[in-house]
Amino acid sequence: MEDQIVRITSRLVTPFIQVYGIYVILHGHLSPGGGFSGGAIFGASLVLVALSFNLEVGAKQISHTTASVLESGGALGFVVTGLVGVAVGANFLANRGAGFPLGEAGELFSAGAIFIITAFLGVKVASTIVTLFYNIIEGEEKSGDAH
Amino acid sequence: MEMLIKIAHNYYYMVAILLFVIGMHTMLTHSNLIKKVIAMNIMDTSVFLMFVATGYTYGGAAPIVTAPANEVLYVNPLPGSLMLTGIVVAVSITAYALSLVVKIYRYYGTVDYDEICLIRSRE
Amino acid sequence: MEDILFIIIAAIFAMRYLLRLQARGVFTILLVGLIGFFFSFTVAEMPPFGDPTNPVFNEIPARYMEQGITDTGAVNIVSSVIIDYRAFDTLGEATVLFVAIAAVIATLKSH
Amino acid sequence: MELTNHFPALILAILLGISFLSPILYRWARKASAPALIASLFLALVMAVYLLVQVLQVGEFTYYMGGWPPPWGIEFKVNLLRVYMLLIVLAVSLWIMVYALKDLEHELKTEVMGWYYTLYALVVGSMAGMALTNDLFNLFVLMEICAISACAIISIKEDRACLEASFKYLILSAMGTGCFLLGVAMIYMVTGQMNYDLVNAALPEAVELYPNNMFAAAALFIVAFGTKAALFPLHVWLPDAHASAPSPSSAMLSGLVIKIYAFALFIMFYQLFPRSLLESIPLNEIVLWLSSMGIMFGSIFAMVQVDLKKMLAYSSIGQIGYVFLGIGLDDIIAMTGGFYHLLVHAIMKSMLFMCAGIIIYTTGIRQIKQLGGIGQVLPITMIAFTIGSASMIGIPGTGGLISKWYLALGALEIGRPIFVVIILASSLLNAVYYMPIIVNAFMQQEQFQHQVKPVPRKMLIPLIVGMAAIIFFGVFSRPAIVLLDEALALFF
Repeated sequence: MEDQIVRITSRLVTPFIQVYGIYVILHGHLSPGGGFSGGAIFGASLVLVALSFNLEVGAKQISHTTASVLESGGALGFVVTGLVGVAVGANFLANRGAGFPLGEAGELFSAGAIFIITAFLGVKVASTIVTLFYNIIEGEEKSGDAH
Repeated sequence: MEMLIKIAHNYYYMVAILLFVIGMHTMLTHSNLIKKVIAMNIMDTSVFLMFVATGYTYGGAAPIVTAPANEVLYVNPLPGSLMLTGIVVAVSITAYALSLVVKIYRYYGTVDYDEICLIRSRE
Repeated sequence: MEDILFIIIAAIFAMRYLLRLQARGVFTILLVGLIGFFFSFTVAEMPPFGDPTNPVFNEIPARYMEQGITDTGAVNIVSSVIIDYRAFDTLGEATVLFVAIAAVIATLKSH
Repeated sequence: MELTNHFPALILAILLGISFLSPILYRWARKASAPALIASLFLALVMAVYLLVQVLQVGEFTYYMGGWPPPWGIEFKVNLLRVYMLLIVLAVSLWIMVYALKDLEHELKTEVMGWYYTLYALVVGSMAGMALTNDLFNLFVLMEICAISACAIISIKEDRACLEASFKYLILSAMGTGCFLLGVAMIYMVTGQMNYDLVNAALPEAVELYPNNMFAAAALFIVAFGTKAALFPLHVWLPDAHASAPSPSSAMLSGLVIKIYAFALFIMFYQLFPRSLLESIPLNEIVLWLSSMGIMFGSIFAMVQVDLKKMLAYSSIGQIGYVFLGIGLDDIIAMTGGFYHLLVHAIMKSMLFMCAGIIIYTTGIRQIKQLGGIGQVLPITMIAFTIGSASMIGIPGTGGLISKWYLALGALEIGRPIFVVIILASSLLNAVYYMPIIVNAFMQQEQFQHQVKPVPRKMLIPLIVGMAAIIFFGVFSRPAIVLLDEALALFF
């Protein structure tokens, strides 16, 4: 299905959705939202491209290798941020105890580990949404051939 | 009658229970696999509703601190945070279940459990 | 008196519905209805909805709201709960997402 | 603080870390991924052994995730019983993984192997977490990780029976976790706590005020853990799932995954719920009778099976019944027996599934009828099968006898000899379906007709270790029994 209106609209809207997603991720400790919601918004923008154009165009946005590295990297980043606490003598996943600078409450760069972990989660969730979408679609296409 | 008034007061919990029961009924009676996945989601959602409802207070504000806690009444942030986790878990299970359904459809050409049993028994 | 009337009316409606069903359907309806019936007693007894004196409003939300900012530095207390106070749950949550991907890819690639 | 204080968290961090790493490793350093998994399982096992030593020295201790004490944060608790469970999980999973290296080569496609390692590490990691965690909601999260990854290690095999089996398993276990979460909501609503100990402290008052909530929560917990651990009427998913899975996954699922839920139910009954609640509603009576029925029916169903792995799967339903019997009998001796059975069954059932895996690997046979005379061509495998079956039946010198002995003693002590009869009868039934296989395998005169591939040595070494372990736990049962006595005394 090819529809000019859908294509142009989605091309117009996509950057705004992505900026909004990044905004939600970065402001996770200040306003409603956070890594999960922001990542889902960002991932949805990439899914939108694939839906309004076709799968090949969508798949060019993010390769399988990149997606898989981002997923593992996001999750590993979380664990490593937790291990910083162990390294400096506080508990696993500690924030203030591990000496992360908390900053001024209400500022963008504040809340120490929360900010870092939210960013990691955002990356991970966005790539998860995209990967899940493409894998299930591809799986379905493969089954279409078999039938 | 007293009991009904109490139930009416706790209508959030009652709706959660109703949803749970509806989900369970759908799960047990429908043989369509996708409907089973939907039923599972309904059940999960009902539990989330119940959990989030426990944290609400009448007139409570969202838990984003703008004023000292003794001046403003906030809702309980804990159930909401926990259910955030729960929702993500439900999404993951749904994704996996749907991928299984995709593959089951590939092998049998149907997503109806009764028909699948029929096909298997014929072989 | 009203109780009995209510139950009779409910029973009549239930019967009308049940008569249109197969035996297996009747059984599930009965089972599920029974579960719902017992749960409704539970609901009647639960702490009243929206009351700030409920048991859930104990020292946990109090500390989150009062000391959340000094403890974690985040204004959004939900964020500070999920990523600081109960960060391990969120690590589990991230892991669940990872499992979902691993499971989906493993299933789709192997078949 | 020293590094050793962080071991409870580090075990989890290592297992989760290796699971996140293994897809990347498999993509760019294929040779290193399996050794890395084995090394991290071994490292986790070493840490668990250290935890045992520490617990024996200082008694139970806790670990606060993120440094926040219980009402606000998540607490990990380390006591003897939990360490016992943790050791079983880590040791048995390491042992199965060594076997799996060779077996998986013919059961899985090469491109999904890396994902298998990921999922395997996650099953182990979530079970280790469930053994240690002291927080209701954390338990829920770990249960979900375990549920999805346990389904995925079934459906990863290229076989349509696996898909259906894992779909059924997934839906039922999602229903189970849904019930669990509803139960948690009901408990949280009336106590306002998530930590086991704090819930336990708040419950007696809550039971007075809101008795129905507590009954509902208890019933939901039985349904939830019963579904997950295949307690009798809720076992319907188990035979398909365990029989169709790749053999290492079957060993894992039958050996460990259903046990950890039985353990979780035990923790719910004896650590979370106050004793007064158990006395006012006969929760353990329900578990007791369901498990007895499971013991009998599991064995009866196993007798009529023609497929070897399916027979072993039905036998698991019977055997998990013993563990639940120990939990339900509410007597320290019976519970010792139940938990000892948990250990012994983890070893023997994993080993039997390994034997079945070797038989399938070398000959491709799954039917019990065709196994006549196989003892001449696969001697070590069939000797291992014999020892495993002997332990299932409860022949002296094997671990299975000890656990049944303690269960029977416990049943006699609280004056319920009926359960001794059930244990004896089920042992007889076990003999009825295990003996013919062994007799056929060794005594048959005619030559074994099918083609036989040579057995790789990598598959035989784990079998020999397993045989040694079963004999060891049958002969030197004293240390483990003493440990369990001490561990369970904390709960009475």
